[in-house]
Amino acid sequence: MITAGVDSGTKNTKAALLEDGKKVLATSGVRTGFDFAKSASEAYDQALAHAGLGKGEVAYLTATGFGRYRIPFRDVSVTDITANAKGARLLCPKTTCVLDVGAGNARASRVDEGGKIVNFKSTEKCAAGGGGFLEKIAFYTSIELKDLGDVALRSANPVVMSTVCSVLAESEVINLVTQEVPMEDILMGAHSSVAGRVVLTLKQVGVQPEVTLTGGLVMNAAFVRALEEKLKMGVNSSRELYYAGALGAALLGYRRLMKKSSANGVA
Amino acid sequence: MTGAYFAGVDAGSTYTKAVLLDSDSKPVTTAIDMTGINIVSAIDKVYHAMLAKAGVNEREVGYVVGTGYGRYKVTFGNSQVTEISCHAKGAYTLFPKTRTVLDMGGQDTKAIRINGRGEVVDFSMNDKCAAGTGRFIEGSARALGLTLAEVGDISMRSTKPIKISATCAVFAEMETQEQLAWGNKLEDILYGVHVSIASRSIGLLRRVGIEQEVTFTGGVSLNRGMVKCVEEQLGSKVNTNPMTMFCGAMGAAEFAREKAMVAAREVARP
Amino acid sequence: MQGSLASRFEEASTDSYTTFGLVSKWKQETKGKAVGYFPVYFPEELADSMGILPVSLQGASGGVSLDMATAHTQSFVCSISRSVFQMALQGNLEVFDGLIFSNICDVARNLSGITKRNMAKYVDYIHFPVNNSSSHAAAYLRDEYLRIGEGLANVAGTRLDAEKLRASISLHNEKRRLLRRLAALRRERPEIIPYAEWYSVIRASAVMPASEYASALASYLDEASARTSKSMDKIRVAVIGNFCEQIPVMLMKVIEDAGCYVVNDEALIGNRWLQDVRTEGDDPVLSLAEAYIGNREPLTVRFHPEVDKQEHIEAFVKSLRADGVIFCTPKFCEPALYDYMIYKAPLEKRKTPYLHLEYEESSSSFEHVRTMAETFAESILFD
Amino acid sequence: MPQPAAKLTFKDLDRAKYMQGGMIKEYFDSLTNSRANGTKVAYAFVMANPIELLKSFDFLPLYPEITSLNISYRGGAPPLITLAEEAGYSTDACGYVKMGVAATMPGASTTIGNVPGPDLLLLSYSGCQIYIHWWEQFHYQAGVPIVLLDIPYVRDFEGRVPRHDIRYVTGQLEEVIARLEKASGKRFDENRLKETVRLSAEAWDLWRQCLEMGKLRPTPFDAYFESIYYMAPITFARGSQKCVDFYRFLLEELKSRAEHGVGPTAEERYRLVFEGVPNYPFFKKFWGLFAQHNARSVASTYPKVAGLVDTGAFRLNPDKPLESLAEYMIHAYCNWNMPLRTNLIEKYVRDYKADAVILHSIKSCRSFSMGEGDMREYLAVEKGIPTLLVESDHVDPRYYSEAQMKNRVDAFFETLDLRMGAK
Ligand SMILES: Nc1ncnc2c1ncn2[C@@H]1O[C@H](COP(=O)(O)OP(=O)(O)O)[C@@H](O)[C@H]1O
Ligand SMILES: Nc1ncnc2c1ncn2[C@@H]1O[C@H](COP(=O)(O)OP(=O)(O)O)[C@@H](O)[C@H]1O
Ligand code: SF4
Ligand code: SF4
Ligand code: SF4
Repeated sequence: MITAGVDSGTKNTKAALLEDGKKVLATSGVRTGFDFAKSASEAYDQALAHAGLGKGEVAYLTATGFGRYRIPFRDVSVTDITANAKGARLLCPKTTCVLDVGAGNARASRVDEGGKIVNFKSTEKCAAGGGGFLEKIAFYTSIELKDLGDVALRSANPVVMSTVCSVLAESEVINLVTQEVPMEDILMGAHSSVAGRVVLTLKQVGVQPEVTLTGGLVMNAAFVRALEEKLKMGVNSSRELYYAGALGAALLGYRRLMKKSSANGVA
Repeated sequence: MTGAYFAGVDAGSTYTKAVLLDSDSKPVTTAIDMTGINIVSAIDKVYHAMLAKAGVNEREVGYVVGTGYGRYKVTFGNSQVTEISCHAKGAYTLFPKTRTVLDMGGQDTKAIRINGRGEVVDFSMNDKCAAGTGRFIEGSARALGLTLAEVGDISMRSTKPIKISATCAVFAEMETQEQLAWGNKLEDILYGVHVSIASRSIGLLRRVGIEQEVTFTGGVSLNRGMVKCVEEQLGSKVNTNPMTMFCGAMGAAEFAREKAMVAAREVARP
Repeated sequence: MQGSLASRFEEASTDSYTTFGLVSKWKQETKGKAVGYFPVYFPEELADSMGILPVSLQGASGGVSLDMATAHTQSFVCSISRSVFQMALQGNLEVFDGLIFSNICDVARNLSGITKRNMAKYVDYIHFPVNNSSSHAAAYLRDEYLRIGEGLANVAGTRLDAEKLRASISLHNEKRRLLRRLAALRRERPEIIPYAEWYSVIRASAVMPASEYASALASYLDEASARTSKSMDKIRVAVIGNFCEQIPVMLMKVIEDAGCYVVNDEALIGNRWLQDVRTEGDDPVLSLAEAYIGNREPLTVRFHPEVDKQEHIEAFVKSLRADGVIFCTPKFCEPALYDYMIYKAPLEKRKTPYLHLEYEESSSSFEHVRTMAETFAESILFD
Repeated sequence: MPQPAAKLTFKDLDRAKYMQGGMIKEYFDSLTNSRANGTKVAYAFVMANPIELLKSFDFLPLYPEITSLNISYRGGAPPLITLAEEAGYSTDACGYVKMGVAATMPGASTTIGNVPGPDLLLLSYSGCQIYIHWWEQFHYQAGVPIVLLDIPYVRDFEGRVPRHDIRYVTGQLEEVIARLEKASGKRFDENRLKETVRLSAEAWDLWRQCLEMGKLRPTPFDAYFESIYYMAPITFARGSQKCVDFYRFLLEELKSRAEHGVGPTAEERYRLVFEGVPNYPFFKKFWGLFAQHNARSVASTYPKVAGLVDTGAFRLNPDKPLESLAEYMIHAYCNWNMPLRTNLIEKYVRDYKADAVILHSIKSCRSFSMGEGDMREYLAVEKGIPTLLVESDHVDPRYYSEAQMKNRVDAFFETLDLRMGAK
């Protein structure tokens, strides 16, 4: 049985197709525009095309993410925290802590052996810690987003950035550039500062290995390194985990269908 | 005295602005560019672009005053003055009846009260938080894919503003998206954004005490929607014109002119 | 007819955001006086017995712009203190003949002084004892009540009268009894009253004249008990932390829609947390003071040296049969933030799920909290 | 008349600062050794604590506020704040509380050595409500008993204190004595208390005389930045001969400074009154922003948190130790309502002939800061006194931005210059 998950984020919309709650058939991502529904169906169509499947072959579609209520073709919706936790466990079964870091903010959750969320927390509203800040820095420094992390990784003496406010952090970055601090040190400092906020949130829910990172920042090696240094432990961060939310949604859909059919007596 | 011209350079968090005055305090020309990551080169570029536009040689400039966040980066400047004094001076030069100045820039909002000679009597700024500044509008504009010039005008079409409580620039994008997702009209959301920011800056103005006339300066004074909101909440007109964005640089240039005069008098004295 | 009573409470409740039209109407009709008091507690009987209507100032719920308050207060203080101050400055509180503050937190303490400085009106402040185990506390509070009583008597142009006070105490005992009935109904059958409606019923208790409120509440309880709504598969939660600044009504809806029955919260807790006050004895002011001192219900802003807050929270959750606790703390409210630390420890030990949300009375953006609340419900309902 | 041998400089006349440094070090050492030598440690607050009572039962008082202050002065605050925030304390909570609870958490390392845990928590609830919440944190963390003294707020706008307040506090002091007897296993010795109170009274009087040296023009010392050092002994060591000796020395030193015309800045261009808790992580830099303009503080409210010594509001009296202590505790600076505090500042401007007022508002402390905006409004707008309000924090470096602060201070002096020139 094939189920689908669509994760409608503020920046990117991701879709995934899953077979029998186990096998990943396809994933895809597009930029979220103004029309959540349109971006969602684009991402979904792309995933279907990758897998060479038609809409009719998908038994159930679960929506998640910021725009979950704006996807008219969903069967059900769940929150991105639940979906990411499920997705992380699907890809890394020993996961205890899940960190989902997207563009806007970061969410940390801790799950028990059964995969049930026992505690979760999101970064505080004031002091946003997320990928959006890094995007802005990329914009300012005219470095491509995908190269940002690599430049930062060359740093030997990352600067310490103390501001809580990301608006003012931007001007701190500008100040540092003016003081001719090497670009890589500034960038690594910026990555560390986001990682610091994320780790703070994770510590509030309680850190236990294994920690799995999901969301857009798995694409950023410098962020992963900053995170590992701050946590003093390794973090699962394979690229597939970018789609954890969509995959988790698909998995939850699968479970729900199974429950329904067993309730109906159909095995 | 070497030069017949006087320059002010305002290196702000968002834009770097420069103004050239002649010896009668008349603006000769202005120049502006994004400050961006390299403030020193932005300053250099803007200053030289201005001179080129005016066809004035660097040696003809008698005195340069730097202001704004990057005032110490105006390496060729003769002295620095904070942008509070400069905005006051600039507003007074542009509108001599000014007694209260509201300056809204990229990450700072300032309220300044001045006396009949254009001197600062009292001032107040937003606290160490960029909530409620021009950056919020930039964020909303970005979320909506609009230019800065458009947002204000669109907001003016609103008949029924949506209440926006957050004025934190970091959450501007998210809140704007959220309101859109709930099917609210673009102009109503934008108007709500303007209302909420205007009310914060009126609070700052009240701190220093509002005396007529009020002059609105800084980049946000170009935003007609914001001008309207401020006027509505104040219950009176405010002065703005295309030069008010350059007010800080204008004030700096005026300071440059005055300082050069004083220096010249001292030299002239045997 | 269902709902007409509810809408009466809703009207009284929303009227107390910014307009206070019902207060002026009452003053006109009775030629009485009115005082406004800042949360969380005020000995209403004292005012009531002198023909003064005591009204709780619960903030403007986002109904005013804060421009004047911004001129006098920094941005890192809570919204209720700023909106009440704004209302004082811009004239919404003109209908009151006096304002009374008390020692619930540093913000409220200093607010009393700056309000006084900006307002030509009777402004006073009650220091409620926190050393409730001291043998001197009751006598102290009695004297403090007498001092306030004098101020109120000046406002009303009358004198404190023991007989009238006793009568008012009886009336308020009745009101408290009804409020306890409401709480029991909420605990047993949360499905029959929407959260926001329940809230407005409670908020009205701090605005409407006591006798009018008591009779309205009695009828409401009969009407609501007769309702037959289907109980849904939702989790039962207690909301903690909103004892002073009020949760936006929209946020209540978000929490409820996310799959939670809120079976108890702390909104206006100071107005409903007292047990009955003795009516016998010859010093009713002392009785009033003793009821306060003797009360052992914990309240974040009412320290009691002999009450164990951690034991309390466990017993509280159990008595409510709550599946979890949602801490809803006002932004910048330090008392709530510290109690959160005290309360969460035993919850963690007992594996009682909890969630922490922050709000401001003027919040207009709820997507973030919706996701949190939904996840919370999902994490309890599903595995 | 003998001539001074050589011209004394500021450096020669800056000894008191080092003396108090030595006293602090000695005090911290005694705390570190308290466990080993079996001394009982009572946690107490700076504002309005009856240290004299504790001393007469041989309790060693520990002030977490002073511990936090010292740690942040040395730049050690961030790791402790992070530790507390990781445990769940909010960024909006008072930094002192966060540092205080974190300093006793496992895994904490502080820059001032080991901080012993409390045997007793003396809660003088005066001036700051957070005191209650803070002690509750310790109480639930470690199960230590709280001994409470509930001090009513000075709520009358003329500053009058009702009789029942004094009765209530004095009555509680008697109850506290009984509890301290139990906790220490020692009997109360009234004569000892009287002697301690006498020594305190003497130190208070000398300290008042020091503070009033600010009335001289030029002032021989900076009544805000230097007072931070000078106020330490009166806070933690009063009731001892050493403390009396320190203030006697300080008074002499300040007098010689006046005589030799030396002070903390090259000259005295501006006379300022300061209000608010200083910014400890950037203390010297912050001071520099003013010193660079040759501005000196002539009077300030912060050094009065240990006691409003120069207002006549209290006077310790060995013959009436409990009652006079009660009055002392009621008149804590933050226990005064805002109009009283504002009037005091205005009076300082008059009495000390100051040019301007600086309000340093800190985010952590609503007790101090809530209402400073209104103070500014009153002083600047209603009274026309040049007043600058700046915001940062006393321990959390995240709330201090150098560029922004400098901008505001520089601009303020630019305008002050114009106004003073116009005069
Ligand atoms: N190729 C990439 N390289 C580096 N960083 C990336 C890349 N793609 C996305 N990101 C980071 O991920 C963030 C977006 O994450 P995502 O999870 O898609 O956001 P959301 O779910 O909130 O829409 C961006 O802000 C950016 O920092
Ligand atoms: N053409 C425009 N129309 C409307 N608003 C503008 C325009 N240009 C700039 N702004 C506003 O001005 C702000 C920048 O103002 P500015 O005074 O230059 O700031 P700073 O001095 O901090 O660099 C921007 O955040 C934006 O909101
Ligand atoms: S602007 Fe910065 S400091 Fe202010 S609320 Fe937003 S993130 Fe926080
Ligand atoms: S909301 Fe909290 S901080 Fe604000 S007045 Fe109430 S108790 Fe005090
Ligand atoms: S709130 Fe202020 S007075 Fe209270 S502990 Fe914190 S810093 Fe001290």
